[in-house]
Amino acid sequence: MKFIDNARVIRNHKIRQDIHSMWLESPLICQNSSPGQFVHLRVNNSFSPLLRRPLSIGRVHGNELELVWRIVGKGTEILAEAKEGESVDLLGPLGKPYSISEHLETAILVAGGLGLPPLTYLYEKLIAAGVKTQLLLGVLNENSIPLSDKDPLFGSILITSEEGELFRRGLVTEPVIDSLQNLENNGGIGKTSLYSCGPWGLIKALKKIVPHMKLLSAEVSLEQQMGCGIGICQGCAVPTEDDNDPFQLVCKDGPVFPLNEVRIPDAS
Amino acid sequence: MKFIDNARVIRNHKIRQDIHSMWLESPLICQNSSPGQFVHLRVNNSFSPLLRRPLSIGRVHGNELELVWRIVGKGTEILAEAKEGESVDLLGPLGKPYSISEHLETAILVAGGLGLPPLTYLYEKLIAAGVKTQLLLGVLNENSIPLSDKDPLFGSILITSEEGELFRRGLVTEPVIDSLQNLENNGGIGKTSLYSCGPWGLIKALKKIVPHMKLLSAEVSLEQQMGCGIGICQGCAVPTEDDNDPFQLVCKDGPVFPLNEVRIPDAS
Amino acid sequence: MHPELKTKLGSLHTRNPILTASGCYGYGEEYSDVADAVHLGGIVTKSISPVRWYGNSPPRLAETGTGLINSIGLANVGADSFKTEIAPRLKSVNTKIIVSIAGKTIDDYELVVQKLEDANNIDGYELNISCPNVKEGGMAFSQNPSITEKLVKRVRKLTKRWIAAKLTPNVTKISEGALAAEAGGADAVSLINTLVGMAVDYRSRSPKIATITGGYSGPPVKPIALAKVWEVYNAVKIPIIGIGGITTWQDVLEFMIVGASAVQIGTALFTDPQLPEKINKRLIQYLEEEEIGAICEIIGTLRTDRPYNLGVPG
Amino acid sequence: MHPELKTKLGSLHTRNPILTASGCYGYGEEYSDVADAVHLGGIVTKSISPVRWYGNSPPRLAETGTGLINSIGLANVGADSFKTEIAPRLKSVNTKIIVSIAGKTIDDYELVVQKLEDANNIDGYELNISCPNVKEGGMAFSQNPSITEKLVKRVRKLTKRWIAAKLTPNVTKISEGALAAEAGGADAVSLINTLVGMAVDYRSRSPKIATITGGYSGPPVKPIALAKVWEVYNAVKIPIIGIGGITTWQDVLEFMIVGASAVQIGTALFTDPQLPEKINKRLIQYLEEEEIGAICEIIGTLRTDRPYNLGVPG
Ligand SMILES: Cc1cc2nc3c(=O)[nH]c(=O)nc-3n(C[C@H](O)[C@H](O)[C@H](O)COP(=O)(O)OP(=O)(O)OC[C@H]3O[C@@H](n4cnc5c(N)ncnc54)[C@H](O)[C@@H]3O)c2cc1C
Ligand SMILES: Cc1cc2nc3c(=O)[nH]c(=O)nc-3n(C[C@H](O)[C@H](O)[C@H](O)COP(=O)(O)OP(=O)(O)OC[C@H]3O[C@@H](n4cnc5c(N)ncnc54)[C@H](O)[C@@H]3O)c2cc1C
Ligand SMILES: Cc1cc2nc3c(=O)[nH]c(=O)nc-3n(C[C@H](O)[C@H](O)[C@H](O)COP(=O)(O)O)c2cc1C
Ligand SMILES: Cc1cc2nc3c(=O)[nH]c(=O)nc-3n(C[C@H](O)[C@H](O)[C@H](O)COP(=O)(O)O)c2cc1C
Ligand code: FES
Ligand code: FES
Repeated sequence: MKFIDNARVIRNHKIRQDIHSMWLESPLICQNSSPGQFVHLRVNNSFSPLLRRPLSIGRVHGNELELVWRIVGKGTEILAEAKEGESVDLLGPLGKPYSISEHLETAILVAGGLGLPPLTYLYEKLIAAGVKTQLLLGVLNENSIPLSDKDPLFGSILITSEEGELFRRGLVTEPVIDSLQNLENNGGIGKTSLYSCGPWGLIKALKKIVPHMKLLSAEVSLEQQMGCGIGICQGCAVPTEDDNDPFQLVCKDGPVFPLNEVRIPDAS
Repeated sequence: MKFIDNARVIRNHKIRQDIHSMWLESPLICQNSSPGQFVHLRVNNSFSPLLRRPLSIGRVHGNELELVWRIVGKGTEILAEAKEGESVDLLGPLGKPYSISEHLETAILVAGGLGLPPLTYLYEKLIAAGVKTQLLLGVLNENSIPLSDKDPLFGSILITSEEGELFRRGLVTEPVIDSLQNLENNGGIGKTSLYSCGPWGLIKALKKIVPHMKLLSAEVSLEQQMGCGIGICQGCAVPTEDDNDPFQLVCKDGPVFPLNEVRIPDAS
Repeated sequence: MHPELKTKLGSLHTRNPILTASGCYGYGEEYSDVADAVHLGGIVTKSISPVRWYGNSPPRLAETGTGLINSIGLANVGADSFKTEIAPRLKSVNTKIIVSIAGKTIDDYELVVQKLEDANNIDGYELNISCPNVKEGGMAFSQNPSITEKLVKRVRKLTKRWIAAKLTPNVTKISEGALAAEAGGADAVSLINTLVGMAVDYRSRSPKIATITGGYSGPPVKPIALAKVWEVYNAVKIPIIGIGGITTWQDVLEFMIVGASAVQIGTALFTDPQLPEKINKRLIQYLEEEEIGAICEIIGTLRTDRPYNLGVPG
Repeated sequence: MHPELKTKLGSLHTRNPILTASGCYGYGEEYSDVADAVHLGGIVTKSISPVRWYGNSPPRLAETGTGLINSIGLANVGADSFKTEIAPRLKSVNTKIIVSIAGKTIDDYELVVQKLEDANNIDGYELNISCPNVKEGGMAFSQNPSITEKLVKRVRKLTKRWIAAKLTPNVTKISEGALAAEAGGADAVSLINTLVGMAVDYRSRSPKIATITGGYSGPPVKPIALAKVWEVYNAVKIPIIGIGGITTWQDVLEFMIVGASAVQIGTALFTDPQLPEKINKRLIQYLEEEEIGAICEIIGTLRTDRPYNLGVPG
């Protein structure tokens, strides 16, 4: 079931330069969503910008959900101006969520930059379900962390940063490899799932690491320019490796896909 | 000489529902303009809205000029949001001003609604020059007076209103006829000019009244959709009664035209 | 008295003038969670080809200004799946269902009609002879009036159902194509399909969609669409369905004033699937205020008798 | 090293790739109070006809969305006044001057060229065979490739000056017109002129401009213009001047990437007469940042080798 809901803005604030977080009240969407899904939202009542914007559903607390985004263009810019008490038109929840096996014992969540929001949602859900969960975040530097330092969750995340001195220096794939190898050594790898959301560079790196491990599952989230957001327009197709079924829709078949089914774009 | 000037907003406030007044600092335009001229202004730095908006130059006090407008669409709406200290891109002064004969002794200024701003400018200039000047304003009701009740000028204006009880009830043409007839009776009509700015209905009415009077001159201000505002695009043409020269440009040949040269549109 | 929104497209009567454009409302059911078809004059399905088509390489969409460029390439389930899996369920979709048909050859169009003739819940066909995103057929058909006429004629022979021909604006004279469709026996013409458009990423110097050019739609095409409808209105007698950039009730009135008997909304549905319902409400209100008894009364009522119709000042 | 903005349009060399489009910068002097021509690659004058034309009935302009519809109808002073009164003064306008020519017949174009051949301060001609706002000639000429070729050929015989043919986008295949212009001996092609468009006032049910339809320009036409330039770039060898909806330095790069050797800015000048200067500054900055020595290097460098070029995520 999908809904169009005029969700009330509870709080909208800047976390860092260009990164914003908004909490919205939407019982309909909160009660029907799972981590990995997204909303397709209208930033205003006009048709300028023309299309809705897709944003991952971040943490869900009761009837409130969080969106976290980077300002990249006019849509995200307008959204940053929404005031408390105003309402935002959400279409959702959309797409396939991360899959959680009943055999899951350990989860490794790997976020690259703005890939964090769906994984914070997943993190809180897995922790509540008693799954051993590690949340890793790779960023360029302090200014690209999509979470406030003061956020209760902040301390639970292992952050690596390519620049700067405040966090573990390097790529997020390094602690990922460490963790996976530990799990392999202690026999836990078969009950471990890897969940990721981030840029192509990260997906590429995971594609090199993961096939050598006997994980329960490995899933990543993709992005693509969207029209409808619900599987109608066929606009958000991404190619598969399967010639008999050459495309999948990010909005409907994804955004979460098994890592091994994802085809890296020619251009990246 | 025309200028593009980033004029600083001194004050921008709502006079009434939908009617706004803004004072801008622009030495270049203030020092080079005359009543009846206009500025062509950019309401923001984007090309949405696409074109500049023409607004009459209202009162000029030193290096500051007043604009008064009614919100009718997106351009005037955006302009209403300009904050003190921000700057507005003005192209001006543009067009031909009201002409002031050296023989002028008495002036009758007839505004219809939002036609008032250029006539307040003219009024102050004529008064300063010692011309006997009467400023008449016709409005639909109290809510369409483009001047604040608290404005020092307010008391100097004879207001007629089609609805409501606060002002002389009726059309502004009635006191105009009275004044003109008085002037005719006392022999002053030959040294009297009539200046007007307002909707077609007013122009039509004046066209009926004025030809019977031996005025020094009678001029009205026209509006037309504009492109360039400076005589390049030929977009703001209005038809004349002269087949050998069938069009005039509001932005360049006008906006002020001799009343007898104005052709009333077929549709009105 | 409640004003009438009903309109007639020849033998096809709809409860209101707002249909959904092909490719923008799926096969009819997809939006049912969020919008009720009872508010629609009709649904034009995604174009159906004889067999399943996978569509073009991604990226397939680029937003540009307030418009959209798409290069879906007519990805669709194919006539057999549509007939067996989807058509039966359309019974529950409470509006007229027009099946859009696409093909690489004239035979393809015939094939789809033949396959669907005994399927239920279909109120008519719209022949998409105007898609700019396929290598064979598509737009090329409606760029050639004699092919248009032949194609419509051959389909006409196969069915008693209502047929519209959907025309491309990417031509010198769209009225020639409309006349050809009329001569071929079409009940109506739908226009416009998308304009050939292009977007470039200057950083990577790549086209923003994989097929380089695509079909341009949305608010920026409205002035062009209005001009095309007006041109066709002055040429043919069959009813016209106006399409292109509609987002408001005023847009609907404008299309009808220049000669459309109904309209389709496309791109704007992605942003607001409830738009037809909202527009119809406002149309009713407008007709009431203006004391117009039925929306049909405004079709083709453009006033062309006022050469010097100065809009301003009021 | 300072990057080069110079570009070549065959024998016409300009100091930068930004020209002003016909009809949007007067005859060359009008904007001199507020913008210095030294920042321009060139000025294309308002189209000049053999005698003075008064233009169409008003209203002549309608803003629609972020676009503009105009129906000026080529109001201009005529070749004689231009020659005797204006051309001599253009000496003080420090940039290349291209005189745009319009006519109702091929003879008209010849007549204007004959009148202007011994006028000074003219660096070339642009044949406006694409105006949608005149009853005779105009757009109809470039809608017919054989007329285009004949017209260009006849003008070519009369002058050694540089000639460009300005083409209409209101055709099925613009490259046919471009090939015809090339065959006729044009030094370059300019595209696009305006698209036929229409705007309606639903209240009065009147067209917003007196001629009912007009020419649509501004940002909404950019995707269409880019597609046309790309089509022509793949067909002809002569240089292309890209026109349509340019408002930013990125737009200029996009047109050049798809094959334009220079561009013209039209409608946007009304809003910002200083735009060419601003854009050139930003182009220099971009070339510096990207370490590109000359803007010419980017002409026609569209990458078409990446079918699955997924733009997102970064
Ligand atoms: C399933 C999904 C979940 C997402 N979740 C998040 C999130 O939680 N936080 C976040 O910061 N971003 C997220 N994104 C990316 C986000 O949608 C874009 O940053 C946003 O649409 C940009 O809009 P804009 O108007 O600011 O930018 P513009 O550049 O003006 O947008 C132009 C067009 O491109 C589209 N677009 C631009 N970037 C992207 C992109 N990366 N993915 C898809 N479409 C894009 C826009 O939707 C719009 O249609 C997600 C994308 C997808 C597909
Ligand atoms: C010389 C001149 C002086 C003017 N002085 C004043 C003034 O002092 N106070 C005031 O309130 N209004 C004045 N107007 C009218 C004012 O220009 C319009 O109200 C304004 O342009 C509307 O812009 P918008 O974006 O709000 O409306 P929209 O309806 O969104 O505008 C759409 C387009 O129509 C044009 N347009 C709309 N109405 C008019 C109009 N009446 N005249 C010309 N173009 C119009 C706009 O400029 C724009 O290009 C004047 C017009 C002219 C020509
Ligand atoms: C994503 C997308 C897919 C489309 N698919 C089809 C299609 O399958 N068949 C068709 O005839 N038109 C198709 N169209 C064209 C629309 O039906 C419509 O003619 C066009 O978009 C103009 O209307 P609009 O501006 O309201 O979108 C498609 C348009 C879009 C945006
Ligand atoms: C008001 C106006 C007048 C125009 N006059 C002419 C003209 O005289 N000759 C011509 O070739 N093109 C004329 N054009 C077309 C422009 O030169 C240009 O081709 C078109 O507007 C597209 O560019 P743009 O989107 O940058 O405006 C005119 C355009 C406008 C808006
Ligand atoms: S966005 Fe329309 S199918 Fe995915
Ligand atoms: S607005 Fe361009 S000539 Fe008057």
